[in-house]
Amino acid sequence: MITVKLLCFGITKDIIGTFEKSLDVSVGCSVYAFLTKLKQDFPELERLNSLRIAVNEEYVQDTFVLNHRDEVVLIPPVSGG
Amino acid sequence: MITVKLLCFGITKDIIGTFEKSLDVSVGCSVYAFLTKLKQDFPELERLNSLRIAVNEEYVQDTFVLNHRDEVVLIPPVSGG
Amino acid sequence: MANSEKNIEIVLSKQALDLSACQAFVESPDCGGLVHFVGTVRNHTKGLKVLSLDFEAYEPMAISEMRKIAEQAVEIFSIRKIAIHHRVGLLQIGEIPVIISVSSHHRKAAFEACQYAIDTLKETVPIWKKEILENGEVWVSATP
Amino acid sequence: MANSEKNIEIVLSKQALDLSACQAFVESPDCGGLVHFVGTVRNHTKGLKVLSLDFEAYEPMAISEMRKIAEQAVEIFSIRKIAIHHRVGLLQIGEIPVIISVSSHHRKAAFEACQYAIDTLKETVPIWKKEILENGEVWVSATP
Repeated sequence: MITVKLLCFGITKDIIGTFEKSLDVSVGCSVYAFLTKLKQDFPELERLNSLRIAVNEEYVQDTFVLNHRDEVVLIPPVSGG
Repeated sequence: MITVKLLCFGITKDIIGTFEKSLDVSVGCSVYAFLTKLKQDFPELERLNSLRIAVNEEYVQDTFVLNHRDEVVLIPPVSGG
Repeated sequence: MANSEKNIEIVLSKQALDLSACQAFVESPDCGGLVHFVGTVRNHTKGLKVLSLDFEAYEPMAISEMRKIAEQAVEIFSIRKIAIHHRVGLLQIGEIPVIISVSSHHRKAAFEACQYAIDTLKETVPIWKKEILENGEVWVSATP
Repeated sequence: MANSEKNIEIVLSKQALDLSACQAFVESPDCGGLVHFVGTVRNHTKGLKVLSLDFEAYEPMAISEMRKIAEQAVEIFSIRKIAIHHRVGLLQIGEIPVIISVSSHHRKAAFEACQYAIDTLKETVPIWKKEILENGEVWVSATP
């Protein structure tokens, strides 16, 4: 297992119930697999208009593979400006 | 004959040699006839990229007929902004 | 020289133009987007060094033509407010000859209206600028 | 939090944004046209009265995404300078969440680059706003 840091912004902080948490995931876990598991645990995430993932301050694709100590960030629909 | 007031802005003031002058023109004189005469007297006006006429603070067409005491303004290419 | 209505402000002035004043005029609690165009005096033209610019206006008609542009912009783009401020007299490099400010519910309309207004101003408003160069003076755009 | 290069200035700040500072950054003696987009907090949304807006950012990434937009705008539109300033924290009606300022040799490019920057910012920069309404709070655009 590896450990990643999950950060939750905007509405995802309300859904997950915390801003930051540490999560253990399998070695080789993709962003897709990570999100699938997270949506099982927090079905309200399915209601969002979109949900992107950033790892270490960059947007990543579903196929991106997580590494130990990655900072994984939930990006619900942005609304700056 | 009627009398009109001619105002010359921008480069036309340099060409005509004065900012304001009083001119006598025939009754029924069109802007076209007025300009034709003016260009005969001041051939340098032909060098301008454009020359529009305003009468009493409004652009007018060549067919516009001048009236006594009209304020006739030479509008060479504008360059505001 | 100033003239204002509820949603239009036209100024032709010998004094320095004020972006904050334009911002204050157009901002409105029911608008989300403001766009300003600010002209500045460039230090060169066609490879020649410009020292200063002298702006001359046929003042009453310049004001009425600026007002027409503002009214058309409100009509065409359904914007909320528009300010058009133009300077006359001698300006140094970096000084501001024109500010056009627009507020709108939708920002796209604000951008379009602001661009329409400056494009049209440069075609129809009777204002002329003379470039003061190192070796003489030139009325801009007057001759080929 | 500020970060600047020769032709790009990115600011994410808890303090009130300053249009004059943006104007001062982008103005340049070789440019004739400056365009500013200024966002303001609207007093209504979908028929509901808005009391205030709370802006939250994933700060390091918000800054890097704003910088990417600025770099792309310089690249695509060949503009001279661009400033992107965004506010975070609680804002009242009429306050300014964002200013984007662009200078360019040609004004058309300045308009296009400014519109590109605000359109893209609203799609990619990780900043979220919560509307504080009379009867509750809503994360904007989060859910249908």
